[in-house]
Amino acid sequence: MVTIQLFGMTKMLAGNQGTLSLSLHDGKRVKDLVSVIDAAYPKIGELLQKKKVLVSVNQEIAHEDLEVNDGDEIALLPPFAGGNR
Amino acid sequence: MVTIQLFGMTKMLAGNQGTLSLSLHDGKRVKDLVSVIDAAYPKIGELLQKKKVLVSVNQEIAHEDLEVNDGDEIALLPPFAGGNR
Amino acid sequence: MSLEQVTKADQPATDDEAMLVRVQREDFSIDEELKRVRRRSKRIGGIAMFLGTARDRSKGKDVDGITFEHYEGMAQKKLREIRERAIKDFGVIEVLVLHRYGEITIGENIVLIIAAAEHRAEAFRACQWAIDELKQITPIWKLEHTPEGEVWVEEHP
Amino acid sequence: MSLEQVTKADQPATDDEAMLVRVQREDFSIDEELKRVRRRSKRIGGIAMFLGTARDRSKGKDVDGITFEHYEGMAQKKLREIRERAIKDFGVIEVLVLHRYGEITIGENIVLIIAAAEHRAEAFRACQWAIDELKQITPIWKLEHTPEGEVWVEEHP
Repeated sequence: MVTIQLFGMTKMLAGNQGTLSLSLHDGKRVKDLVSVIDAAYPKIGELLQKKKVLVSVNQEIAHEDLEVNDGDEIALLPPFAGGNR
Repeated sequence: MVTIQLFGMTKMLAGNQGTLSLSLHDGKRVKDLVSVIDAAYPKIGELLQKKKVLVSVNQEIAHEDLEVNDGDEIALLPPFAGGNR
Repeated sequence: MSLEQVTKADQPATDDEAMLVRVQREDFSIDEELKRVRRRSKRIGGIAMFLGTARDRSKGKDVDGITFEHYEGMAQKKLREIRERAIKDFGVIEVLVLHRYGEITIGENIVLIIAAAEHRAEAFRACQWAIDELKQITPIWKLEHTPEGEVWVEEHP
Repeated sequence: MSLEQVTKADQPATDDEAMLVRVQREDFSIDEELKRVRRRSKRIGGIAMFLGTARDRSKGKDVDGITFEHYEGMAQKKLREIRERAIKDFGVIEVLVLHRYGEITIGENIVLIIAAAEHRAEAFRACQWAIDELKQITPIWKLEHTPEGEVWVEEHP
């Protein structure tokens, strides 16, 4: 069971939940996590596939091959928008 | 008779006078003014010749051929140093 | 909370450094933030600053207000990285990076960068790099409130 | 004093504009100066600022203090030209230019430029151009007080 923090539009697309709790059965890599999310929340899955939403593990952007371990801090990051241009 | 405002190092070179009063006999152009200053204050004259000190007439940098008229506001401007670099 | 953070909180001497990178709900005073930076060195001669404020228009639409959401922990980590890299890479004396979250009224402060150096050229370079980098790497999101509804803004599509 | 200036002094409505370009002995608050700029428009989203302060060293020598002398009238005229050209040439919304004269203690404020725009790129460009131009064209002179005596500084030999 992993817990995933959601922000901005991904929170909205998950029905305004701040976190998702998911079970990883078929593999423990970031790409396996993305598959599970895609099945449950296809709109978020599409943004993840397009790399518009990124996965962070322990507060760093994670490669899809990175292995996820118990206790890791995982989040979905929509496009950033700090301040004004 | 023209009055010339002095600033910074030119004021120091004129014995800490804030203004110079000079009579222009041989011509009324900025270059004639420079000749008169050169005769009275050769150190300032040297800086004027080298264009390290500039002459302003009515608050604009003046060409040496500009004619000086009664009532003109004249000043000697050493190198500027606004603020810090 | 890491041991390092606990230690810092216990030592008033390093309090200033922790205050140089913040994500906070409250508004801030530029004079107060400048004081924090300036008391770090008497060698400072040129200070470049960027202040981002809430505009009443964005891409041709009216905006009534903005809400910023941030990823607590990662946002601070990225801002600390920006401060450290700006100091190291641009040869400036001190850098402050401050971003607000929560609801922001039109005209209010959003983000402040202060880059203090001996001379102005490096202060400007560090300041401009820091705000560009902040927008690239900091997990902060912007919800614009418009007459047509609320929109999560994608500045980097 | 010209008729234009008399008229301006009589009209409180334009007081703000006159306050946007000043040469003054007194210190200033950046927050207060920012307020003057910001109340000119709600479209402001990016504000670039430059603050020049008195360093304790200059070209390898210790400095105990600085005295600035200015040419009253011409200095203000040149600063007004800088403000107007910055607004016109860089497409920014508002610019403030402020310079102190008289004795300045180490660490104190000397010069402030604020350039406010919709977006940050033009604010930075206008701010950097304005401070560069100020140093080129404004009749202000700097006397540095050092342990070895007083020196009129030539930044532009």
